[in-house]
Amino acid sequence: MTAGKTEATHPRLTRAHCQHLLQQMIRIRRFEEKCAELYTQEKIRGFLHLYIGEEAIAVGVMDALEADDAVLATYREHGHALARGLPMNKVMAEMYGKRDGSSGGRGGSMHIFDAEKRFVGGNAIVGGGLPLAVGLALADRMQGRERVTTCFFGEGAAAEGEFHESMNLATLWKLPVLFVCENNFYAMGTRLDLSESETDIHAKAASYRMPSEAVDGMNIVEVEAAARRAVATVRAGDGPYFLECRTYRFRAHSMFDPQLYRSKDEVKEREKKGPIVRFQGWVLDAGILHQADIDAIEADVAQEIDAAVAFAEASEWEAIETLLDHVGAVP
Amino acid sequence: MSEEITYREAAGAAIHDAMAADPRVFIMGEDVGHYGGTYAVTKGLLETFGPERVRDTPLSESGFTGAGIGAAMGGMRPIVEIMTVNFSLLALDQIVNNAATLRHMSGGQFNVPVVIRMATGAGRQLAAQHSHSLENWYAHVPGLRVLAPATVQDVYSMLAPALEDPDPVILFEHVMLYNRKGTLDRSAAVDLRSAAIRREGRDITLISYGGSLWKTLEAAALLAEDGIEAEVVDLRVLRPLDADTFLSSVRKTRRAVIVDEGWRTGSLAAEISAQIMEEVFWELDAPVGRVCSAEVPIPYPRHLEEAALPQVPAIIAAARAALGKQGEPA
Amino acid sequence: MPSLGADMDDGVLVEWDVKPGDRVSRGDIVAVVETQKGAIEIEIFESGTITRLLAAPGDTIAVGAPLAELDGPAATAGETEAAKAAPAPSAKAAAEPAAETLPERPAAPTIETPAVAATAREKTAPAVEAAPAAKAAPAGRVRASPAARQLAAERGIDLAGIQGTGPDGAVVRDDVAGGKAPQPAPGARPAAPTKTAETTGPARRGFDVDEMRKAIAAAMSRSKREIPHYYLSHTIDMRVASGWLDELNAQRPPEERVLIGMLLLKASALALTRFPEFNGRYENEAFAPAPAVHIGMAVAMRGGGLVAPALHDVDRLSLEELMAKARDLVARVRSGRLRSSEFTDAGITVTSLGERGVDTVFGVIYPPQVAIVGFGTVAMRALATENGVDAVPTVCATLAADHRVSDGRRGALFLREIDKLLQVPEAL
Amino acid sequence: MTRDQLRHIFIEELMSIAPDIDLDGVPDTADLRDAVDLDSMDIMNLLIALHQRLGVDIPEADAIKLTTLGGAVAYLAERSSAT
Repeated sequence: MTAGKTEATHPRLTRAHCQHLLQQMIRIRRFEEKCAELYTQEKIRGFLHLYIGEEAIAVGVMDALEADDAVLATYREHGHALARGLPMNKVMAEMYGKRDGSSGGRGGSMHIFDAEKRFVGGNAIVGGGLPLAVGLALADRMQGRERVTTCFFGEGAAAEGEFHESMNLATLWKLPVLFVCENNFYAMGTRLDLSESETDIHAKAASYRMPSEAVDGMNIVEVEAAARRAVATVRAGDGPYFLECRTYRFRAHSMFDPQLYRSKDEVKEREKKGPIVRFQGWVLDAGILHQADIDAIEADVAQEIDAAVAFAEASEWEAIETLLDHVGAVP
Repeated sequence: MSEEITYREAAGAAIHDAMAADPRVFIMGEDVGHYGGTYAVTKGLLETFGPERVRDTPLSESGFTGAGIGAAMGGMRPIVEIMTVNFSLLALDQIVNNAATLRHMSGGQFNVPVVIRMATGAGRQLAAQHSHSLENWYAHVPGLRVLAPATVQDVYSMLAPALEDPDPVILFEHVMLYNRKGTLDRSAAVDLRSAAIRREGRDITLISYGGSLWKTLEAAALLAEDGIEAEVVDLRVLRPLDADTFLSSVRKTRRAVIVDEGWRTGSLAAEISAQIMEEVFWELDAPVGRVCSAEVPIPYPRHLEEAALPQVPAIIAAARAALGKQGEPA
Repeated sequence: MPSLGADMDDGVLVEWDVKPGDRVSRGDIVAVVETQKGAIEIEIFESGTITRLLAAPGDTIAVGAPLAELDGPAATAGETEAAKAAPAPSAKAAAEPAAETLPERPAAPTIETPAVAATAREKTAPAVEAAPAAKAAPAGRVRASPAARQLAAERGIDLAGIQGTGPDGAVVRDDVAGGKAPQPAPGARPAAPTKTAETTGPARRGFDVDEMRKAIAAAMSRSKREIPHYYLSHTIDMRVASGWLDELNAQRPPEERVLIGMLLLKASALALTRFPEFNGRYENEAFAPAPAVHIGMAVAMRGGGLVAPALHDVDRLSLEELMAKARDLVARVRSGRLRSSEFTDAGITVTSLGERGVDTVFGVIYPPQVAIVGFGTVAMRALATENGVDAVPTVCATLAADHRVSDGRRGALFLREIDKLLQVPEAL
Repeated sequence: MTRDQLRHIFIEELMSIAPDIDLDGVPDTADLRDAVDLDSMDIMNLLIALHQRLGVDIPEADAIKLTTLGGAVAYLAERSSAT
């Protein structure tokens, strides 16, 4: 992360910053592609929800945050973990369920945590993280800390009571929460208009008198700019902020999903406007980056992934004797 | 120094003293502030500590319970008050899926030092949505500590260690106890591990907790008149259960009856019974008895409510049956 | 199964004294049943021929359930009882499907009982259900608690020979540990010949010391809680009575001798005919005088505990008859075998300390009785007599009586009446 | 009749009258009324049983001689040889 970037409410699109943004998105993309491969090899089990197509949001928002801000995400959180700065080795080992994973292997793909990075999961209950974010922000407020708690969730969460309860509480108590809704238009397989009477998600937040806006989540520049504005507002003590990032998931909901609910053409059409392809095209066209830079990024990332796989493979399984560890402080 | 106060006052005093002792402690919940608490436990706290630390919440059990969990993770020591255990079902997701799991899911990186208090139990003719005893639902969940203080001393003294516990604690206050008077020594410390022997006896072990404890003690007193000396175990802590205490009592008496206001099926009584079978089967002289609530949502009319709940005669009958004595005492 | 007390719900059949085909008459002893209070002989109140036995030794039978069928002129006890017993949920043992191992016992008569019981159990659905009701042990398997089995296995004791005092008559640990109950292995008591084991066999059951202690505790607590006792004491000059008795006994073989206690009993009985307010029951806030003089004779158990079975119509018995009855009663107490009626119908208790006791005994009334007469040891004591102070045999008679029913004045007259009667022993 | 036989008979009758007592460890010289808590009715029953079984006459005044095991055997030996 570049020093001083959060002071600006607009991203400064320097070569270094663009390279950073692109590299983060490509890291996530290639990492997840590798995960899908490893899943078919049964190295990764359980549910595996891929973020492919939505990378601009995690990368764009995360860049607007400080090191001591808290981040909560969902079960589709590999991208957020990597963007937040968790070492890829630990994330990959967690995907394997190994001892050196970010949660010691206990959580797996859906429950990546890192206390040092204030990355508070990995919550696999839709909407379940929102009240926690409200509480974390409440603690900051009561203790006089100017920290921001950012909570990522999908548009499916807007149908949950916890979403509305949290919107209300955060605004009522003017808590420093940045709500980031990643609206990929499908709650698993149910299209937004089949599940919501009001499909304009950010309008729901606005009804709680929360500052709220919708942005193109496939455009990392727009996401980052909006996130910086939002974070500045929240950090200033003006209460919560709601950012709806409209996006699209290119892969299935999880690995075992034949995608009966949408056509291949629809996916293809969307992929053409994917966040990486768009940003990469733009930086090349604008002459900010060159193909060689991109090749270098790809090479870097490939190396990092190979190392992460090797790390995860080499890591030990937790001993059965430790089964009951981490249930309570006092066993 | 001892004082004679009600359970309600003791519960309130515990919160007051905890808040006075530690600025991280605050209380939040429906009507805890301006209203003074549904059961008047928090009366007067708003005036003393202000609205930041005595925080009225909207009727959003999941939202504010989750917020309490989050605040605990953020370094505070919240006391979340949920009006009744029935309403806590709206917060079950936060308690079970978050509070109880976060430490484990995160490989021990995060912990949730929250205390969630709630009223439980029947006896006030509040009918089927305000009267149930679902303590066992929480006692089922690893990652939670579940307390059921039955005495004035316990309801006061359990709060401080509960707040010191790095993990979530659920604290049940039976509605029929609030007006009960008892002796409180504020300086006495209690632990959050042990069951208590409230009455010693050699003939049979009666195991109970919370509101049923007093009925059980009453039954034990009546049994004594009939020459039956019952030992009464107050579980105090419903999770983790202090099996050592009740098992060693049953080893002594060789007979046990469990009095539990929860419904019989899948009850805490069933769990205790199973543990007795597992651990002391060969030392038993009678099948383990259970006195539980009837399998019906708690009805409104007094006579039906009373019929649905464990009562003294039923406890006596169960104890006598376990001793091979049928019918009414001589 | 007759009810032998309000607190009796069932009994365990110990033995049959009759078999199908036997003719029985009213008053015959037909069976022995074990209860909380000991083994009790069951008298039959009908005459006829036993046609079949409905229960086997070891069965727990609910009060009201039939034990046997009788072929006779009137409606048989069996049939009457059967009708009464059917709806009782606890009447399980009687209909327990044990027929295959007990061929003399047809399963037919109350075969529907288990179903009735099960239905009743589901429907009642009350908060209590301490011990699941459906639990009659399979025939041939002794119902014994795990603790009892464990101890029996450790000590090599056969559970089948032990009478249970637990739920539904199950053998519990104390029944095994008690040791008093049957069978020390042969040779465990080398001085004792084999007849001992037989004598102490099936009939020598019960009188569980702990249970008895509890029963006494309950009755005496109730007595002291409910009955306002008053106490009187009076020293009786026994010169005439003992002199007369010594002379009598000197002439007689042992079986015809009379103990001095019989004089005391008989005198008490005769006195009671004049003072009926000391003989009866106080129940439901009212006193009902007893129609006859049945006296509970307190008999101490070795090893603790006591029972006070009734001697019937003491006022009408000769001293010899009384002695024979008392001897029989004590012998049966020793062997744990008492009759049902002996437990229930005494109107007063007399406790006598015998020759090795102390001077005075103040009794506690056995509810619902209203009085207890106590006699200390008959011994030589200093007494002012017509000759001055002399050493003479005396006995201290006491009365503890229920002040709700009688007053001290009448009590005093009652004790004096006993004194008076003892001065004319030949009239007793 | 030998002393052993008499002893056997005495114990047998005693156990029949009072099956609930335990003679283990009771010395021959012990007063049975103290050692195993026999009362006057028990003694009376014992006299009767011995009288009937052995046919020996036991005057009331001699009852006291039957209150120890040793004394009883000696007494019975004396009386039964006399007849």
